[in-house]
Amino acid sequence: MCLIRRFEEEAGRQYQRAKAGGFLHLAIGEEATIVGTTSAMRDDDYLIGTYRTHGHALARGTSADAVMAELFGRDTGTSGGRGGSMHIFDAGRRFMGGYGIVGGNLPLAAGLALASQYREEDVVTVCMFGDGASNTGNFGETMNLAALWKLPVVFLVENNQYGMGTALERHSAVTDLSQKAAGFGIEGERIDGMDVLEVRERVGRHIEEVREKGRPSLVETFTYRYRGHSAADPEVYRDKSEVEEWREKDPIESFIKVCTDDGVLSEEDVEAARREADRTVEAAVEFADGSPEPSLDSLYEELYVVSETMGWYAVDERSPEPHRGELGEDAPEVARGLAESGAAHAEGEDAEQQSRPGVRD
Amino acid sequence: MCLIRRFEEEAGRQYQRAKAGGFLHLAIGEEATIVGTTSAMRDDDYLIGTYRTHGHALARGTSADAVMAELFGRDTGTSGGRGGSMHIFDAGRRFMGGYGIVGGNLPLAAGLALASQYREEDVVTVCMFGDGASNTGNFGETMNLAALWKLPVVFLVENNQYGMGTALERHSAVTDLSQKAAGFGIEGERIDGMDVLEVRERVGRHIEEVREKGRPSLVETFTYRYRGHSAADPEVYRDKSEVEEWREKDPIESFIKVCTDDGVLSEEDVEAARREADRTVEAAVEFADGSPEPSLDSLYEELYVVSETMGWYAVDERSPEPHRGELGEDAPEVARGLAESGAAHAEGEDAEQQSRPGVRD
Amino acid sequence: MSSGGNEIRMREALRDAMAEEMRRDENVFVMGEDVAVFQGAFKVTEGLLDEFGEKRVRDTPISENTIVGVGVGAAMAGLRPVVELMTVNFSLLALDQIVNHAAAIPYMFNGNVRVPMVIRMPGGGGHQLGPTHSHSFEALFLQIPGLLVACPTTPGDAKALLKASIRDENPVIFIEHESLYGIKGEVSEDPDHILRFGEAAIRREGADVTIVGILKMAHVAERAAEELSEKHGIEAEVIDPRTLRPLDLDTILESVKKTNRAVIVEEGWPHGGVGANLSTLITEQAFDWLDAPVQRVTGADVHMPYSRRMEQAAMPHEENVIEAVLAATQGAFDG
Amino acid sequence: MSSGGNEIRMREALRDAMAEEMRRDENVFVMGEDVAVFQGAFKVTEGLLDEFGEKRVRDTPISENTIVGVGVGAAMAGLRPVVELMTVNFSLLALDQIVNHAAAIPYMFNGNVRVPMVIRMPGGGGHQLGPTHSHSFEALFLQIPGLLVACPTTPGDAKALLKASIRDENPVIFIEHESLYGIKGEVSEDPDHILRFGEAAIRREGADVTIVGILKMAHVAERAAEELSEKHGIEAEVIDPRTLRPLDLDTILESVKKTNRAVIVEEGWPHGGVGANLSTLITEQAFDWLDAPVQRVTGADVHMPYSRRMEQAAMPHEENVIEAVLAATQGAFDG
Ligand SMILES: Cc1ncc(C[n+]2csc(CCOP(=O)(O)OP(=O)(O)O)c2C)c(N)n1
Ligand SMILES: Cc1ncc(C[n+]2csc(CCOP(=O)(O)OP(=O)(O)O)c2C)c(N)n1
Ligand SMILES: [Mg+2]
Ligand SMILES: [Mg+2]
Repeated sequence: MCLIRRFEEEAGRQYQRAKAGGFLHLAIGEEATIVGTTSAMRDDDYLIGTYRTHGHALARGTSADAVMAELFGRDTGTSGGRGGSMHIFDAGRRFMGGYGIVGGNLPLAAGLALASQYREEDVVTVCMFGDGASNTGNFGETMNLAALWKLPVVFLVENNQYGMGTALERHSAVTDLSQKAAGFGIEGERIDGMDVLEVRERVGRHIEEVREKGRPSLVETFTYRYRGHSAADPEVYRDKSEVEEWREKDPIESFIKVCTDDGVLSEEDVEAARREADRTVEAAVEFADGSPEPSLDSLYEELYVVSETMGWYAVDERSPEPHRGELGEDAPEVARGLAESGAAHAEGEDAEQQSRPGVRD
Repeated sequence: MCLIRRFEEEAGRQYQRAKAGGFLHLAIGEEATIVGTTSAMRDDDYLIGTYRTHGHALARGTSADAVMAELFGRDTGTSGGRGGSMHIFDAGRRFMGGYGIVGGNLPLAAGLALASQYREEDVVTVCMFGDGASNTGNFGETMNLAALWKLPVVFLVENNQYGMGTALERHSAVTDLSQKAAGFGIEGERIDGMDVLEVRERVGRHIEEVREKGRPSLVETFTYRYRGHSAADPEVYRDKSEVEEWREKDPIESFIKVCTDDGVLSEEDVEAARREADRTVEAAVEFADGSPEPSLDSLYEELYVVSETMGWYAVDERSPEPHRGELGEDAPEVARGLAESGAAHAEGEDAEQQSRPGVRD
Repeated sequence: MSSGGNEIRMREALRDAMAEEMRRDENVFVMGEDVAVFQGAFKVTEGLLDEFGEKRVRDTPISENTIVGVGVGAAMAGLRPVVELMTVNFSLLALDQIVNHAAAIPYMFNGNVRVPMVIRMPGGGGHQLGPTHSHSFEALFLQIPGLLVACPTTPGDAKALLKASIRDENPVIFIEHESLYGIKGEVSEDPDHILRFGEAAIRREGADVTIVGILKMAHVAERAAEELSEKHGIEAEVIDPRTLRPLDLDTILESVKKTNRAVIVEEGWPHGGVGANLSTLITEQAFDWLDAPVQRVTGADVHMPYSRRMEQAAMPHEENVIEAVLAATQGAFDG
Repeated sequence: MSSGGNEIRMREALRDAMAEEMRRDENVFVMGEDVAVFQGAFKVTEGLLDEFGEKRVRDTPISENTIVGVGVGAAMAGLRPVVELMTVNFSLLALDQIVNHAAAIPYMFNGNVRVPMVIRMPGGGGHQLGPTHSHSFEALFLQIPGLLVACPTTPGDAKALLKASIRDENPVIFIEHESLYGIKGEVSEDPDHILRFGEAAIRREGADVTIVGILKMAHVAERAAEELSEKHGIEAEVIDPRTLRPLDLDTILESVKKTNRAVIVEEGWPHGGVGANLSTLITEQAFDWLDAPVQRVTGADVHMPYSRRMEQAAMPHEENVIEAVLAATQGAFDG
């Protein structure tokens, strides 16, 4: 949790310094939900999330270096600098990705779970999504299909009480989201998302039940995000005092308190952990900053797999010889040409920079 | 109900005789749900349905002539022969249409209800859809939005226990569909869809409650379709005996029995009603058969409204002078040319005729 | 169509392709609305449930976006789903999963995961199914990077191309035409016979004009070519691209450089259609060879009317192709 | 952009258009995700909630298909909804309601009901939003009969065109560009000043080549034209179509018949794009006037990469336009 918090704070700073671009969605305040959950998962369980998943990847064991490098858009990032903050990915850790389309990850989770069921593996998929996502068409469709097919998924709503600037009671007809399980004949439970031990225990119980009984369940963790929806959110939709109130329940501070009160951890242990987190994050920034940009040749790489069944693909080039339908093997050259001319614009202060503050965050 | 039954039986025959084309979805067996509901509605309430709505239109008062003419693809049809069986429409009777996309009518219903709420009219919208439709993304999205905004809609699931060839328990995680209301904090009720009086009374109660309290409700009528999903369904997915069992509960025969037992109707009254229905349907066939085909000039008509804000639109013509971008006013001539060449194919026995039996019904 | 020995119908060819690949690779499975018990809305999956059981032949609820997404997720985990959307008309409901997930994921995650899945769907007009049920969306799918797009026109190609699609590592949009399910043709018995993506077929040779037709319009083009030969002495070369992404432009260009004239025939809407794309590509790359602008024959720019007569009016026919060819050849040949 | 007196930003112009029409007609209302309390993801609806209240400025759940469908239903009942989809990227989720409902209904019910609604949505790349958030879908929407498609590029046009869209009886897809919200320009104060659909603007006159650019690319085209004039002595005529459906082809053709050369610039994908459509239309109707094939400049055929450098590599720039013009004019002018 310390690491995630420090990582995200630093990511926010790097965003201000324009080292990271695009949208940056921080989960600061929601760490207990993340870590409580992942600590209850097996290594071979699948996790899949949204566009707010730096912490999820870290908690699964993805290196801070690779996540930070992704934010910096570097070749060494989890997605080679192609996905950015919203699209972190680490198949090796069975972190099956962050996704920019709200609700888009739900069917994917059901698909991952179907694969486990199909192969008769006792793997559970944990699918995390927001309160706002529970209103999407995908939610109803996927819950029904998963319940009908008895797929081993824990659907976990990270209810931070806002979908962007729209408060829970302004976007969902029921505000106790665990009640949404009823229409699918499955179990639903709301739990305190600020208490990492509680999350670990209760979500863990769901995971094991799902593993045994082979049918999905719905868990709602009641939590809060301290920062804006993304880095540029002026937060007109909520009172400062509300944020302050929730800050009192800080998941990290309260966990530390429990641990030190119980004598499980000493003040020194805590300090050491914090320092360790600092060092890791510092190193990650250094790593990211020192990492190469994606190769100028790579624009068309990985778009397709070329094989026996599909031997080539057309690469569309700009004028002066537009759309020659180059074969895949010529792609790097084409890409380099484009990239070189585009690179100038990447450095330049052009129109999009101006409009950045107004852009949705 | 007699009229609807007779109408649909005749429509089936006309389909066999290739007077009606495309898909023909009959609601035979489901008449009590239809008539019970419409008889509890006010004239200014909105009704909106699916691709199985001959009966719904008739029950709202649309003439059998216009519905039959639509099936015949004639200019005098409710939709000028453009919509066919799946797309009946009669704004004058506030029958706001049949729709070919499963679940597609749900958001429209919420929109109609929003208009009533917006204008502070105490009009209720009744939205009918199938059990299969309750699994679509639109269902969850629309239920939530309607509940959240307190829209005056009665969502009425015509649960005939099959979505095409897929049985209820094979497509929905809960089979008591009224339970699907729970996730939206609204009321849900299952009622006997074969008993017209029960439907009239219970649905009527929902309509009036929705009218008063201004919030949606979900009603499930448990019913059965005696015919195949559409005219060409071999019905491999259910036993004949199941159909026979449900035929015992025929909504029309049982209603007649109640009425004659109670002495409300005499045998003669019933016979008169049947004859009246026969006559109406016969006349409708005659009317449809005698009605003109859509004008050959009309292909591009009603695609757009031309006005101060949009003065013309391009009409794309086939070769030899392709895509001239004709202005709207030239459309009839272009259309006639196309229509004349197409007309030959309309009569001819071409490839699509061959494949008709295999086509989904 | 050929009239050789082992003739089967298009729907059987497709079914056989799935069955053979399912026997070959146990990761292959089929899912979609009414594909199992009902045996497929167009009976393309007939018999599969019996042979492979409920695990591998799966009826789904009516949830297009989720059906596709479940396929994507399963493919990411190593299975090879063959998803049937009952018709192309309903694919609009699944377009987010198709574009932002199936097509985007391999590239967006830098090749760290693949989405080897097939999305089959029949489309097209001609059966009086009216405005919501008669779409041709080829032009929409060919726009999307990351997808392969197949549109076979004969049983033999359909089988070979579907087998290739199932074995391929990329997400494939496999478009069938409702009017072609009943046609017969020869198919290969070789279980490893496949048709690679990006290989057009020359259906008829000719030196006077190149006609490119897709799906049902490939057949219309062939028939028009026969008539052009008989009645107008014009010998048309007829090309069936068979896949639209990748597109075998070379074969088309070679033909156009010989004939100096081209006509594209499709059933879809004219604006931004397959024809517009192809006309542009041909013009860009063979401008100096063209004796006349490329002609397009398309469906009318309306939502398909139900009335049989108006529907036929809205669809392209042999006459339209012939007219277009005559316009493109304008007096260059005896008529 | 002009530097006249009453200059406001694009986002304000759009807001003013909505506010004025809401004052004029109480049936007009605005709905969408975060349009009310949050004041719009791009602050386009800023202040509307304060002035018009919750009834007419409505935050919705994240339910794209239903949001559009509710608009369609309300429009059928006589209201005039202005629906905001937060970005064009999410419109794929609403495409069924857009195509099979909003666009189809008036025609399919034979004009017995109308769907007077506007669907506003911003799109485009350039802000490092990555693969799922950088789409340009103009080419997709222009295919659909029954829709009007607007793509304004200046505050003045945006205001006048949005007002026309709100008053129009047809369903309108109104595409904005995220990079243009901050640009300033003059707007009319006349509350009844509107811009009709189907009227292109000539942004710059020139006799040597015609450049057509849409949305942000209209501006890129203008800048490229200035450089072409300064450095190459080539005078380009720059045309901004402003609406893609209907499309003012006449103005474009007139220009091409003068310049004999054309270049189309768009941000979207190359296959089946706006440029392919336009290139075909121009070639079909001005074949004999063309001295060279129409050139296209498009975005790269990939899902937009996040890395700033790769994103810029994937997007079209002035240099690409200039190169294309030079290729189209090939030595015809001194360079
Ligand atoms: C389908 C879709 N619609 C809209 C958006 C824009 N958007 C991004 S995040 C967000 C709010 C989501 O809220 P929630 O699900 O509660 O997740 P949280 O951001 O609170 O973690 C919205 C509307 C999107 N990305 N995808
Ligand atoms: C979105 C969509 N998917 C699939 C179909 C094909 N289809 C037509 S009717 C139907 C079954 C619908 O079942 P249900 O909602 O129970 O209605 P019923 O036919 O029983 O009245 C299906 C799958 C469709 N029309 N629309
Ligand atoms: Mg939230
Ligand atoms: Mg049903």
